[in-house]
Amino acid sequence: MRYLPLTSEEKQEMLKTLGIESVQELFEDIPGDMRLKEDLDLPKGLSEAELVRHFHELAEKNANLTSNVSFLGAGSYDHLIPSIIKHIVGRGEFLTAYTPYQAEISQGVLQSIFEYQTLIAEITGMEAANASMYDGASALAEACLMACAATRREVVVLPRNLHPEWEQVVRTYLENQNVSITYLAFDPKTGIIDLPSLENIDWDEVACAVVQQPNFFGLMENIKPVKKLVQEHGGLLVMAVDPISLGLLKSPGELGADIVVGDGQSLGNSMGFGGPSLGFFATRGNKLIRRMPGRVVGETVDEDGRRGFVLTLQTREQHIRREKATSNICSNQALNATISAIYLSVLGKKGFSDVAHQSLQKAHYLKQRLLQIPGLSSPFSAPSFKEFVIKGAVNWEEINLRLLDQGFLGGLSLARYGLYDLVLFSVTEARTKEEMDNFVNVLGGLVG
Amino acid sequence: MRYLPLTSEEKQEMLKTLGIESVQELFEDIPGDMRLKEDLDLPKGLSEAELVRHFHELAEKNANLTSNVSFLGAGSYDHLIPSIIKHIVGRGEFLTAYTPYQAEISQGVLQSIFEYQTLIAEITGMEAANASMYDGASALAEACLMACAATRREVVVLPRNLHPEWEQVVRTYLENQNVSITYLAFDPKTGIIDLPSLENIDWDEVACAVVQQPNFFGLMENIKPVKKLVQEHGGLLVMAVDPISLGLLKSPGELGADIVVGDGQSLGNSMGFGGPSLGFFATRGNKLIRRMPGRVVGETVDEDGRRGFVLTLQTREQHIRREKATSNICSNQALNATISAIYLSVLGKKGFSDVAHQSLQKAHYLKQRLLQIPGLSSPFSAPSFKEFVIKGAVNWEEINLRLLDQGFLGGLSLARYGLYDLVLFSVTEARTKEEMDNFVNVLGGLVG
Amino acid sequence: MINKTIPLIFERSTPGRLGYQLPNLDVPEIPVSELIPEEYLRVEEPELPEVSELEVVRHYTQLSRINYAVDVGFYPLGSCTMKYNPRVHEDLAALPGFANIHPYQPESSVQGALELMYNLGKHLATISGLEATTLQPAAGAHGELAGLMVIKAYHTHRGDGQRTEIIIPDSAHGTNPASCAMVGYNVVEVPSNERGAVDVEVLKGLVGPKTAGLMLTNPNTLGLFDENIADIAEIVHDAGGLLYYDGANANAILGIVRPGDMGFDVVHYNLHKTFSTPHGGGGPGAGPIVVSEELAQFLPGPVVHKDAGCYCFSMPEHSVGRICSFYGNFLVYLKAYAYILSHGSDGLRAVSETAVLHANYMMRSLQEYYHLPYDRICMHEFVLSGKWQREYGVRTLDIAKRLLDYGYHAPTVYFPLNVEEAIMIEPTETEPKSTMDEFIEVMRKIAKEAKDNPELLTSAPQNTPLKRLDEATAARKPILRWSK
Amino acid sequence: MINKTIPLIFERSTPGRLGYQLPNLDVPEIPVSELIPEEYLRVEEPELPEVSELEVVRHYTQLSRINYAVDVGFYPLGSCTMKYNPRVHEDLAALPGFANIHPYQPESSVQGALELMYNLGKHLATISGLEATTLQPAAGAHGELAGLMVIKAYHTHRGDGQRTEIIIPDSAHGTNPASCAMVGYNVVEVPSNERGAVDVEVLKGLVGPKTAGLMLTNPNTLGLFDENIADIAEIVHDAGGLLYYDGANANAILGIVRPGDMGFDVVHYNLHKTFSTPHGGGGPGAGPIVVSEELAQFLPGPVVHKDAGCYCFSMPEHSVGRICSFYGNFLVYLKAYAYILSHGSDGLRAVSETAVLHANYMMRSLQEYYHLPYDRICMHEFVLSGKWQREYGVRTLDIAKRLLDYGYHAPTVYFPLNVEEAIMIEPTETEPKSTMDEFIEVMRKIAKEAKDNPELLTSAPQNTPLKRLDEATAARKPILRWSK
Ligand SMILES: Cc1ncc(COP(=O)(O)O)c(C=O)c1O
Ligand SMILES: Cc1ncc(COP(=O)(O)O)c(C=O)c1O
Repeated sequence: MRYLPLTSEEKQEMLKTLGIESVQELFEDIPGDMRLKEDLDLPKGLSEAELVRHFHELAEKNANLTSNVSFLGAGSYDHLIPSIIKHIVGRGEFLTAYTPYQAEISQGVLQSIFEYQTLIAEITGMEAANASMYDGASALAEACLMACAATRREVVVLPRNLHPEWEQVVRTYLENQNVSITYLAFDPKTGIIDLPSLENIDWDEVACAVVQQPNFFGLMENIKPVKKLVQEHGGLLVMAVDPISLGLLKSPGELGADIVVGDGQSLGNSMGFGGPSLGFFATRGNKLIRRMPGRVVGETVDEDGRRGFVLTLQTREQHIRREKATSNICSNQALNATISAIYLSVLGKKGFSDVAHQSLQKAHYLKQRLLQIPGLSSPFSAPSFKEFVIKGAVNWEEINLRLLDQGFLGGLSLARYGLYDLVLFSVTEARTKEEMDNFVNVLGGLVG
Repeated sequence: MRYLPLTSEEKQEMLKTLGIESVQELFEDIPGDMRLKEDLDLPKGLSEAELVRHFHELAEKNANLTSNVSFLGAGSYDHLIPSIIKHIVGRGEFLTAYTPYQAEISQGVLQSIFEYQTLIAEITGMEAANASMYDGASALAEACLMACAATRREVVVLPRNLHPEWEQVVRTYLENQNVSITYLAFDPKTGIIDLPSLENIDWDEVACAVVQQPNFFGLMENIKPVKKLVQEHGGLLVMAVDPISLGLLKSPGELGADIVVGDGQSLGNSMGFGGPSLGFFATRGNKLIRRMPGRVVGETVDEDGRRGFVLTLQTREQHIRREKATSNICSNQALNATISAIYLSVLGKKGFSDVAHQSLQKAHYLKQRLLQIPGLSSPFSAPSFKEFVIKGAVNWEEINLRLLDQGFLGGLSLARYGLYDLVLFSVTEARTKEEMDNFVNVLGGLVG
Repeated sequence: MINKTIPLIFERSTPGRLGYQLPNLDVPEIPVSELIPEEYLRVEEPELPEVSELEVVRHYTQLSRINYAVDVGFYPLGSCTMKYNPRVHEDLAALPGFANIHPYQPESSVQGALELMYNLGKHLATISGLEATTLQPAAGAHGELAGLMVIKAYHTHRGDGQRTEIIIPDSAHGTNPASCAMVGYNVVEVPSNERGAVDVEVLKGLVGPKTAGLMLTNPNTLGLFDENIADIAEIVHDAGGLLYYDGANANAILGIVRPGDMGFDVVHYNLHKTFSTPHGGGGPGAGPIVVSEELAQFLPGPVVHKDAGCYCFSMPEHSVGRICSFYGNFLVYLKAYAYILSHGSDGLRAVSETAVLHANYMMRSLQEYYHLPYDRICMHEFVLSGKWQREYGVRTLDIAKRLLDYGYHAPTVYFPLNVEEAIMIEPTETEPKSTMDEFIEVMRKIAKEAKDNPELLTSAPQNTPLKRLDEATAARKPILRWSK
Repeated sequence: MINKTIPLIFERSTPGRLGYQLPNLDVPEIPVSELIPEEYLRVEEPELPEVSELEVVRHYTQLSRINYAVDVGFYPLGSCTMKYNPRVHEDLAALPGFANIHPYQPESSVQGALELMYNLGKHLATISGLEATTLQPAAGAHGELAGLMVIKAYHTHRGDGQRTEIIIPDSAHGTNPASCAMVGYNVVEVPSNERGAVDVEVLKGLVGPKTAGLMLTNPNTLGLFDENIADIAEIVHDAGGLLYYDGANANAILGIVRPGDMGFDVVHYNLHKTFSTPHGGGGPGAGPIVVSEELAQFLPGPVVHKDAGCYCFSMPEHSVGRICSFYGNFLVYLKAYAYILSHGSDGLRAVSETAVLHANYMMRSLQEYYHLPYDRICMHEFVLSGKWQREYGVRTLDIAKRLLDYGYHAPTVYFPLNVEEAIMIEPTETEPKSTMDEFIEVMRKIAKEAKDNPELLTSAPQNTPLKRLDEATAARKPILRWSK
């Protein structure tokens, strides 16, 4: 086996050192009747060439976004990814390193993560960010739990126009800790949070209110009223944001959020059928910072006074605090965080704002073009960013299958969430006018 | 421009330092009437995304060997390439290093090349190898020139069953130095060098005789008679070999060759439409070694007595010797040499011999199967290795176009060399029985 | 180099410098203010660095060159299974058919991905001796969370609502109790006996109507196989609890014994340990869980099933819900699938046999030099104690730091908590004997240095990019970001 | 790390260890002796290392970490144009449609590759102001060889067989005379005048009926533009000779002046310099040549032409022949094509303008510290002399080695030959000003060190993986390979 270096001579030598005859003797602690009598029922081992062939066959059964033009979004986006990223994170020193517990030989990873934390803090306008969470949805769940712990309250307010799957994740986490959820309706005309519904809530019990910006429908929420109510009553404002939108939109920091989370996939990570991505998590104020879940890197000096970085505030973590830790998270998504750090660095101020700007422009171009197709309309009136919902009385799932035959991945049918006539389109800077024009033509033919 | 970091402020600062107003002043030495008055007639610069798209479009106009099953060889082979190779040589330290003139900070490249030289010496059975040449054909040309210089003679003997393009390259090089070429016929029955034709040569004038092993037709030459004649008369035996065959066949060293060259593409380099590959070059004896063209790495020690490596024997080279250098070669194919070193290292003794063995077995399997197709026959009787010639009175170029429609790249039609009914097939360990069986079926249908 | 400190990327910034270029906008541009009301727009620009592509490449290349990794050297980090990460897996994960597919494509357009998930789930079930897999969890701790939720849902579903306790050995990894807290369970600690295993007698006294389950690694964090596992399982099951297997140590038992056969009901695997997906400097990992037939209905979803030759997603009937968006770390567990296929059943068994042989070889080669608290056969790892060295004023941390000077990563130290000055070593099966022998020699040398020249250890490391870092100040006055 | 020497891969070998595995043979196996007579078969097994995949990866990773490169730091290596190598080019070259195509496929099945070659040839012709390109040459020296063959063929074709001399300035790169020798030409050296340019008066006396041509770089190897180029061209042409342009220094003139307009008949470009294909530790490069319409018929081939919308290969009518197998370094010049497309005409001009600005800025910033033999505007590079430092017992080599201590690659030294203690610096356009400023500061510091503490230089480098290496012994008693 190419990954097992042990030769039979070496094996004999080791057995001799141990004074035993066979490796089986090393397993004597395992009760004999438990031990497997026969081989595991698995396929025979493959050579590298056979393995590659098998994976090629599987990969070819998937319609990919290199060959197809996609308008899918809803949490996973095909923004352009600068080529250098994979070359850098493909270096063995990033790819095959462990968590940087031995700081003296792990400055590469530590500094990258410190830079990542700074970048996230900058784009969100917050004071500090952690070293990453699993994904945006679980980061949001952890934010809610943190808000409960910080406020010693047990009610979380979620809007109905939060990404349905994020809502489900939050629910799973909260239910298990007996935190209850109060829902905010959205206004069916505007698509954003229904302001009157804010009145029905007993804010004194609320640990936090969550707002997604832009919301699941791609629409811009009006943050102020929620912020005011929740914070006035001692609760926290948690914002879940599309990081790309922060190249254009007011930062959560400017808006007064207490905790900001989001999914970092669009910051240079490939879609990869949904993972791995990363959740980012930022907050402010010493009190909240010390309650943050997850790993954090801090700056310090070595014995010679040279700047260096270490994992810090570890007393929040499970290694030391065990069941009293702020979270159970241990391995996070460090390599994806590194990817996002590289992404933000290479894009820089201008690139970051360009991506937001072009996504906005192109999304609006497509929206206008689609609305010219008879039978299609815009159900929501609030301003949108790079995603938008279209209404049309057709079976969008069927339409999508027919689009696929022509090399298009259409928008996400919201039928799966009970919103039958609606479809959610996403447009990034990666789409060209030509692709959109062709798409409109083809879709027009199918819908008409 | 993303590759040009200069900002306009910095430009101004620099201009100020120089005491000039505009960059144009720096070009005043160039006569004004020569200077371009308008922009070069080139397309507008592309962003990374546009560039990638353009290249994808071009790439898709090529039928590649990932999607098609190929039986082409004749100097470029699709042997399996272990995945690790590209990951290693993709590291910036190998990819973006210059020639290792500053040895103290270039030990990585120097040691890799030293190992490469050793590996080539080992497989060829020679004493020393250089750090690589452009390709096998030019290495052979240089070997002939070196033989002329070493023997002070001006006749080179080439066999007619040498790869026709290698023969052309050698001819180009030799003609320019007024070295004359004498050709050895091959026996039309066996396909190998015609022994009686050896008698017609005035060996006392011959600087070297070249033998390709296996020859262009994939056949095993009988080296002894040539070796005896050329060396007895003070000439040198030059062998051009397929390195993969050396996992099975007697090494040129064992056979008594003076200089060995070959193309190293099959040692882990992708085909890449023919390049870059590398030429390897090995020889023996102090006298010949000091006449070798090209760079060489040697072992030495540093001031603390630690082992290290340096470019050595540089007095042979053009930096120092200028027109008296053994060759004009300067940049070589260092990264390809590194690739080949990794290939030979990871394959090791067993892998190297397995590749040769499986190629042999599979080639003979296909040959037997093809010979069962009515109308096809074997024109040559000498034993073959991984390539073989088939005879069949059809238009092989047309057949190949039809094979391509079914996903096959058929053998090389030798019509281009005036051998009309012949086609040269190559089979490596990468081919599967299933692929070959399918190919035989399809070809049988086309030929029948 | 004379100056080894690498500036922060922000410190390399120059106003106006560009690192990336978008294509020109090819649609008619509309003034932003017509699309988005002014009050929504950002005023304060974020302080992103302005650097050229070269500067970015060089920055990260330089950073990487002061970082250790498996590709650089030996990593005897107990509990972490830092084995070789086959490079070909990176190629496979980068195929557009995997890397560039969207989670919401029509199922018919991602049958290859679903087939892979289905097969991997089956293989993990085979390896664990259990029934049903979910690939959702993103890491081991996430798997624990998922598994404990499943256990909770099981009890709740049976109307057995008063079970609020999970029993955990004192040697357990910190994530075990932390995960319990995350699902609202109370932790009851069971001590280890003199053989380093669960004290069965004490356990008997701890179980009862409040027992929701027991979490165990076996081999445990001492690298020892708990021989009483059958009794333990019986005790817990008889009390109405379930058994959770923390698979972080599964590298010892592949193809040798299955958690299901030991009596476990739920298992998580750390694919980034046992199944060799690279650690990436701290993640991403993947921590799928496999459960018994009875528990399958509670799994977090979606999971993949096969239906008339087609693969499709579904939510288990009484699923605890989603625990992350989409389908977990697909491009990570894809590599574990490749790993399983490359090895096959023979290969996986050889992995564990070799890992265990290596660990015992190393343990025996070191036990004269370092205190061995549990002198018995170990599994894939073993725990030494630095307590002999303490008499020279040397702590385990110093031994660890001295190893850095010799070009090795340090072992896991001060874990498990029930061994003083713990040094936990896991050689893994992918290290050649020569590397292990060199490491053994250095460890012996360090033991001698501790005696003869303890300064060498207490002042270590000296040959690393930086010397010992001041962690106390970092935590007291946290600087968690660069500021202009 | 305490021990920095990395063993040879052979020294890591253990009998029986495997690093790669083929699929099992799936055809019926025939005894080898039935296929190949015994006497052809190898007896002595080559001493290939027997190592695992991990050992190979770690070996080369470790080696790479003791190697300098553009990705690691600044490379002010005059004449070598060590600019940034865009990483995306590696992706493009790795596309199966390029990396995995066979040179003998039917032309109809490689139209994309041929189109690329055709376009690149056209673009290079545009840039050079000449007519026809061949992409065959594998490097600059190979281009010289090809170009000189073309010149020779031209004269021969005209029946002008007595032209046996090529005139070359004393400042020329060593490959120029060496290439002349390779095509049987005699070299006649023309000296440089006090401005570092060709001494026109001397040249007039050198040309004659034996003159086949003149080889020149312009800007020359001193980084100076030869203002008399029009006169030079006229003199050579009038004498019946042709002008060869060594394009190694073309980074100064892209989009500013074209060799064809200067009067050159043949040009080679070092794509691995000017057009940014990576150097790979010494190659592969690519050295295409471009020639005037009249010379096109003599080009080495095959070349690509376009015929009714299709691209196909052909041999120029009176081609000198092939100079390498297949079509040259396809995957290398492909990157140059990408480079040209990324930059466009504006971008290329900006490349040269910036390169020249950078060089002048650096030259002026250093001229008070190091002797500047030719005090005039330079182009993309400039040559200093270490002669001021000699009075402190310091040689240029010591300055170079001291730079290594500071984490920089050294400039080109002792070239060109007509400047004593030459230090040739080329900053390139891709370096940020901050890097140049840091380098300038270090160069100044070293000048001071040379005076105050020459030992620091003569004993340098001290902070590199190895100290100065004994080159003399290496050459006297060459050890060119490991032996068992
Ligand atoms: C025994 C044990 N359990 C659980 C974990 C947690 O796994 P993860 O870091 O993947 O969340 C670890 C990781 O170190 C471990 O060693
Ligand atoms: C001026 C000059 N001419 C020619 C060459 C030779 O080019 P190559 O190394 O590509 O053969 C060089 C390379 O250093 C050079 O600087």
